[in-house]
Amino acid sequence: MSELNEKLNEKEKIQLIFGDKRLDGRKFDELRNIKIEAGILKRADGSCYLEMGKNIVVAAVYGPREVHPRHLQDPSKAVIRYRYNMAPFSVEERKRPGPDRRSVEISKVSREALEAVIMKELFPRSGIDIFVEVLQADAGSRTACLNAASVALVDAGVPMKGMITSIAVAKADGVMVLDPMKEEDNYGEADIPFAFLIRGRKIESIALLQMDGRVTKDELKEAFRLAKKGAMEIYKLQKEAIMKKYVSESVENG
Amino acid sequence: MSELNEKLNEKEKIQLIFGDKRLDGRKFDELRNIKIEAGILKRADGSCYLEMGKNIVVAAVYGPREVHPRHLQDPSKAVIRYRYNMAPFSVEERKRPGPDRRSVEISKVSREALEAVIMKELFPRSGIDIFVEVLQADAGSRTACLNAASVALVDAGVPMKGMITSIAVAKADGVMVLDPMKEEDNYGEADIPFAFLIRGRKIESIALLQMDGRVTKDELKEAFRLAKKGAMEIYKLQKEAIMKKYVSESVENG
Amino acid sequence: MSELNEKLNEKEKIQLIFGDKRLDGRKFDELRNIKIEAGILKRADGSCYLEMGKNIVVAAVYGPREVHPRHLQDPSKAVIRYRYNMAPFSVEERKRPGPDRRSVEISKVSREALEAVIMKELFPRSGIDIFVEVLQADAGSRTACLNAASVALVDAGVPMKGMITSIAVAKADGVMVLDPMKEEDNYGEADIPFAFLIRGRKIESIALLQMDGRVTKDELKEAFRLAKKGAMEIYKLQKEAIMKKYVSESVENG
Amino acid sequence: MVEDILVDIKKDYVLSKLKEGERIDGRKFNEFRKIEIQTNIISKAEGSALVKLGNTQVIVGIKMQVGEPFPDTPDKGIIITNAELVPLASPTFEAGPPDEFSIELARVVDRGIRESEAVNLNKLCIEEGEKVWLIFIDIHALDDDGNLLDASSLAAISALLTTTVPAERFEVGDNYPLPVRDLPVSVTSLIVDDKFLVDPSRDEVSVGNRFLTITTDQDDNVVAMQKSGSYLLKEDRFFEILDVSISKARKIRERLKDI
Amino acid sequence: MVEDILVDIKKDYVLSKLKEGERIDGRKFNEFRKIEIQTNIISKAEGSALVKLGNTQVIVGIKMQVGEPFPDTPDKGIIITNAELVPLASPTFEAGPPDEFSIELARVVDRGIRESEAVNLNKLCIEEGEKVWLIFIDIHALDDDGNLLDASSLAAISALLTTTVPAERFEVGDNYPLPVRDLPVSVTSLIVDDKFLVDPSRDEVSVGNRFLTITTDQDDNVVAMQKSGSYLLKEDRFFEILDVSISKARKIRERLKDI
Amino acid sequence: MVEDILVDIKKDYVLSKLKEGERIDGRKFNEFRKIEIQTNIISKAEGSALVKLGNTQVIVGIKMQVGEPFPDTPDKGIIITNAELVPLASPTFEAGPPDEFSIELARVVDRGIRESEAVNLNKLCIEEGEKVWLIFIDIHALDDDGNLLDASSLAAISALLTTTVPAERFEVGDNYPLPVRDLPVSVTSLIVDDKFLVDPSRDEVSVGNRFLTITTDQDDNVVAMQKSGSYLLKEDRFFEILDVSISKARKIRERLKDI
Repeated sequence: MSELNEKLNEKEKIQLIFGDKRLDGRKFDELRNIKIEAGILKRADGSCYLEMGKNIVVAAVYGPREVHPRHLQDPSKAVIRYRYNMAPFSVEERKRPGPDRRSVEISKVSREALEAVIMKELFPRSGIDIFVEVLQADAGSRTACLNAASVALVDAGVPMKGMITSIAVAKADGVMVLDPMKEEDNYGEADIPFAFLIRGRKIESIALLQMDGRVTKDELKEAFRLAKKGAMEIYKLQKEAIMKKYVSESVENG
Repeated sequence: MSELNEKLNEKEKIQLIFGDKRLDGRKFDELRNIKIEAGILKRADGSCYLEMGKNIVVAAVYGPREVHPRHLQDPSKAVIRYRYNMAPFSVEERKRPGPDRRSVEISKVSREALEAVIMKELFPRSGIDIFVEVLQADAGSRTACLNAASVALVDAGVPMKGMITSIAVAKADGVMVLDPMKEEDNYGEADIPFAFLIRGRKIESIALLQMDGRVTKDELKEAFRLAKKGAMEIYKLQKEAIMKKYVSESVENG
Repeated sequence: MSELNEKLNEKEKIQLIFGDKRLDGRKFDELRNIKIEAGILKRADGSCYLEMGKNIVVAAVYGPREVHPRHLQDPSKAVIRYRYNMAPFSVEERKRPGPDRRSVEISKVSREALEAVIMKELFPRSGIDIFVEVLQADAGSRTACLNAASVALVDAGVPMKGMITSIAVAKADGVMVLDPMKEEDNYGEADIPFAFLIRGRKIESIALLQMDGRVTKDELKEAFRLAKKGAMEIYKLQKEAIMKKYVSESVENG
Repeated sequence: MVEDILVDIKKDYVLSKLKEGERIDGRKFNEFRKIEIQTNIISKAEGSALVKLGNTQVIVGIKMQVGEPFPDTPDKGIIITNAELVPLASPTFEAGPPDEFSIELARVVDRGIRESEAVNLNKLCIEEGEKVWLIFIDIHALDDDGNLLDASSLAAISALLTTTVPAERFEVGDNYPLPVRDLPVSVTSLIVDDKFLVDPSRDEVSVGNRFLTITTDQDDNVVAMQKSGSYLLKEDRFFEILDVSISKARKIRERLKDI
Repeated sequence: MVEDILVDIKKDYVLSKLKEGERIDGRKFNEFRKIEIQTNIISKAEGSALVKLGNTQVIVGIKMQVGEPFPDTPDKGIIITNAELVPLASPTFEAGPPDEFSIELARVVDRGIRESEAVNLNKLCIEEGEKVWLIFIDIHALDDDGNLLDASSLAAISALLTTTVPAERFEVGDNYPLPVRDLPVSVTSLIVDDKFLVDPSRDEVSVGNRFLTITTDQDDNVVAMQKSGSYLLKEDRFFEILDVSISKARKIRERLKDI
Repeated sequence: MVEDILVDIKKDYVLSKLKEGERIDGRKFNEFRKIEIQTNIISKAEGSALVKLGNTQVIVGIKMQVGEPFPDTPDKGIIITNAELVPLASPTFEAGPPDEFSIELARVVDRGIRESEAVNLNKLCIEEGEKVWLIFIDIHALDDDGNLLDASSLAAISALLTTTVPAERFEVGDNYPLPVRDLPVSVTSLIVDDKFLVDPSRDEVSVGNRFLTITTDQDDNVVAMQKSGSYLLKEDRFFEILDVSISKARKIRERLKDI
């Protein structure tokens, strides 16, 4: 049932764009409000709380740690796990607990994005587990989760090639818009989630890319432009959150 | 569905107490008929058949025996398992086979009660498995099962600190009554299952205690008084059943 | 639901026998059209495509190969697995993916039939896996699968005591008929699937035998007569398919 | 390891006795263990029976519900048979969803009852196309000392014989006895080399799982058969077993007539 | 291995402090950690609360749906309580279907709310026998630093207190506040030898799982109890814990009145 | 172990050939293996197709049922896509519930069909708000020699093209051909260092799972994309792949027009 619901194609029209503004007053290239806090959980080795618009997510990182059972270990590198999980109360209609097909796919592509940047060869036979709970979802929860996971990884001290920053672009009433909220996701013509590897303040490459909807090549170019702009802004906030945690710890310890 | 059904709060009123008698004619501190027979199964190392009112249960003990897979072994003591299972035909509405949430909880607290008295340190790396099948249920099946399990453990020769004897007390029409049957359980105001460790004909301590309903502290005191009285009576029947099995075996072998 | 459906006893009458002919024009002892092709899959060690009437099945054999996890290995012989699986689109009403009770039972008796003839002592600690997919089912799919599996085993070079050849006999309008199609299976009075070990062009013994319906001893004798006749015809086709594969390979390699 | 050795010793013992033409417990090759049948054990069930075959014990409970008929049999009741081989009954059984053994057991028992048309399903229609009776036959193993299958078949038909249709509880008329019109009886043989033994005990089965079950109705028709276990069976052996199964079933059926 | 040693060291430390009459974090035996309650965190839920007990964090969200009543309570709403001990909250939790710990947790929380009749289920009937409100209480653990149970109970009742019945979304009238008429509070104690400590932290629990939870309503009635863990409890100890539980619950209940 | 070594040898061979600008089977970098499409294989299905990409074989069967629409699209049919990677098709597949690979496969195929609006769901309403057609697209892998995804996409749209709506069987009017109005085609590339190869064979994939799938419709719009595998992709590489994917899809689409 939830599987069926998820496949629902809500293409009934509502107006999404008004002049150069969007339904919620944002400009086409404007992000929703973002709030990031690192190190909010005691048990986890690293953690992060993140709000992006109405999305509320919490990420935790455990590891590098031992992997059980042993036959799951990899003698040449750490095994990365990523679990995207929605709380039953995170969406309008209560969601049954446990993974559905959508969350299995999101967990897979998110894990792959992080696997590409975690220096996993440094931790043979170990496991690095990344758990992200979606407490409230409102379009873009997979990107919010990746951003939180990335901060939690840094908080846990896991060495990475750079920061993973994720953001989606949608096509709404024929216009490409940054960081779509629920209405733009439901009634828009396309949704394109991105994640980038950012290193030395520069977007270096694409770590995650999916798309569904209908766009032209030129629209894809515009999507890349918007996504990269948004990613750089988020990247700054991610760094600030880490810095803030670091400073407060230094003060405490100092 | 069964989960939902089980949560049902059947609080419609029916009269439970008539003067100093109960719906089935019992006095407040009177047990239902109890019948106990030890050693009724061939394959199990110890076993017990027990009727308590309309409850019919069969307990079997296997062990101490090897534990598979190995990683479940405990190098310092035996691992105790307890499985409370209801036959599909044991209740009015056919129950789907397999554990539901209620039976998982009952299995947990029952196992914990027995773990506290089995001398499990004598059997490192081993397992002691206690399986109890409820063939007919009529309020108090968890207590009937524990009483049967306790006899089956003795029958299997598993060393224990003493005997576990279990009995419930209910509040019905404002009165505390011993060993409630179905109507008192459904329409009463509280249900309090107890299990005691009895050693040297003395109740020594509490091995299981749960409660739901609404009672005052004084009512709890009365509940303890009734429960201990009832437990001593059941204890005698448990001992008799074991003795009878032992005598009949001696005769057979002698 | 599928479980319930499967149990359905469609005994409403339709006429199945017209003089000495059957609903589809066949004689009582006549097989449906059979087409067999060996070696049709690249990945599998042995494979077979088989049509029998409207049944379409594909069999694959993997092994002898390593068995994981290790504790499933048998130090004295190969472990045989057999999986009979119906594609969701193989029947009138879409079948939910995954095993139901019927396919578990068919897998068991089919595996046992092959276990009795595979020389499994030659491959200690190994596994031989036989997977059969029913792409279209129309009565007799278990026999079609066994015939295909048998060819796939030869194609994989697995040593056997002989060939397994399988065929069913039904009772329809009081007459015993060979290789029943769907109508005879649904509306007939009995269904008797057989599998034989054939060695040196001779039927040597029974490897699979099941039956449901209602037959007399004399009818069973007639069923054996028909089944053996049918089996010998199928056996020839199985051999031809293997020969054809062998010849075409020799030509390719030669 | 110890267990493996024990099994080997038992096996050798069984085989050496068989060579002398004897079974380890002194029974004849075509002799069942002592059969005990107790009915109406479970008052909350619509019907129930506990069957003992020697030390093997099985209880069957029948529960009935009102449900929808199948589209193509709108005027017939529905039988659903289920077996639980709970770990209480044997150290080799494990908790969890039914495995291939319990599924096969339930299905073979089911076939005997279904194909003999033991229950008159036509009399279990409440409202054509809308409401019929569902009959749940739940097989619950208690002690597996061999041949659970015949014990289960016997317990199932015994329980059905004592079943009352709970029409009053479901407010669809007066209670009435379940209409049972045939008495299918299964006979399971263990095949050992050129011999076969009916009603094998667990110790006898140590020689290997090589079973043939033949279920017959009260007119000696065969209504269900199942060869179970990886072995090869000769045709003439089959017909010998068939004859014995029919005659044993007749005797056991007498016991059912007393219920 | 390293972890086992750490647990042993912690255990020794906890016990040695207890001998001196002290808890490792300086609390009194009957003292809770700092309690923080934030409500209305999740705007998409009908009600929600995040509770912190020291470092332990639990969030509870309430979702409501229209559904069918139980046949024997045709005019009452239905509560369904569920707990997810997600692996984010502790290195010892694993993804997958609820295990015995999360089931016990959910059921004990549920009992407190149900038996105190905190929610007036009579006011949650939409159409007798046809439509009533289903209340899903979903407990989501975030950080397990000990005593998830009391944190969950507190978050559940806090979330219920802020819940709005979403009648408009389901087109069955105007929204209204969920009718809550009692404030059940659970108090969990850890039993250590002849002492007991309320609201045990995770480090304290290293001495062993020996819990007693007592839930009381606003009239000091006991509405739920659960002894959890394999240990033996003396009767007089029980009554000491009962007294402390009642008085602690009274204090905590004050906090709920501010919501 | 032996397998690991084999994979390494293959990998080295593939890489050394690529350095010389060649693929191991002699194909050009933008060349598909031989494509064979057979339709109407399964007469019991509403539509079906077997697609071979070289040695890779996938069969797709379409089944339809009458069901309820989603509340917010009361006048539209519903597509449900499911993939079974049965162990017959590869030694690396295991029996059991769908894993992340089969889920991803089914979802990416589904997206191409859904987002191109290939099936006119508006024409699959039987009774608004009550009854619509459910279309089950079941992907059944037979032989995995690499690039199951493109084979599955192709088999899915081919099967849809030959599907007849079974209105007569469900007694809701006359049968009619499923209204298909677009031909989405997916093109999967394997990324190797600074190169990429379309339609990778299994031996080629030994260099690592680094895929990009781009699905386009008949107007060259992109309707679905999936980067799959843990690797980093450069933006300019992406646009190169996009151009190749569009032009390859156009060619493959010609094949579909013959069905």
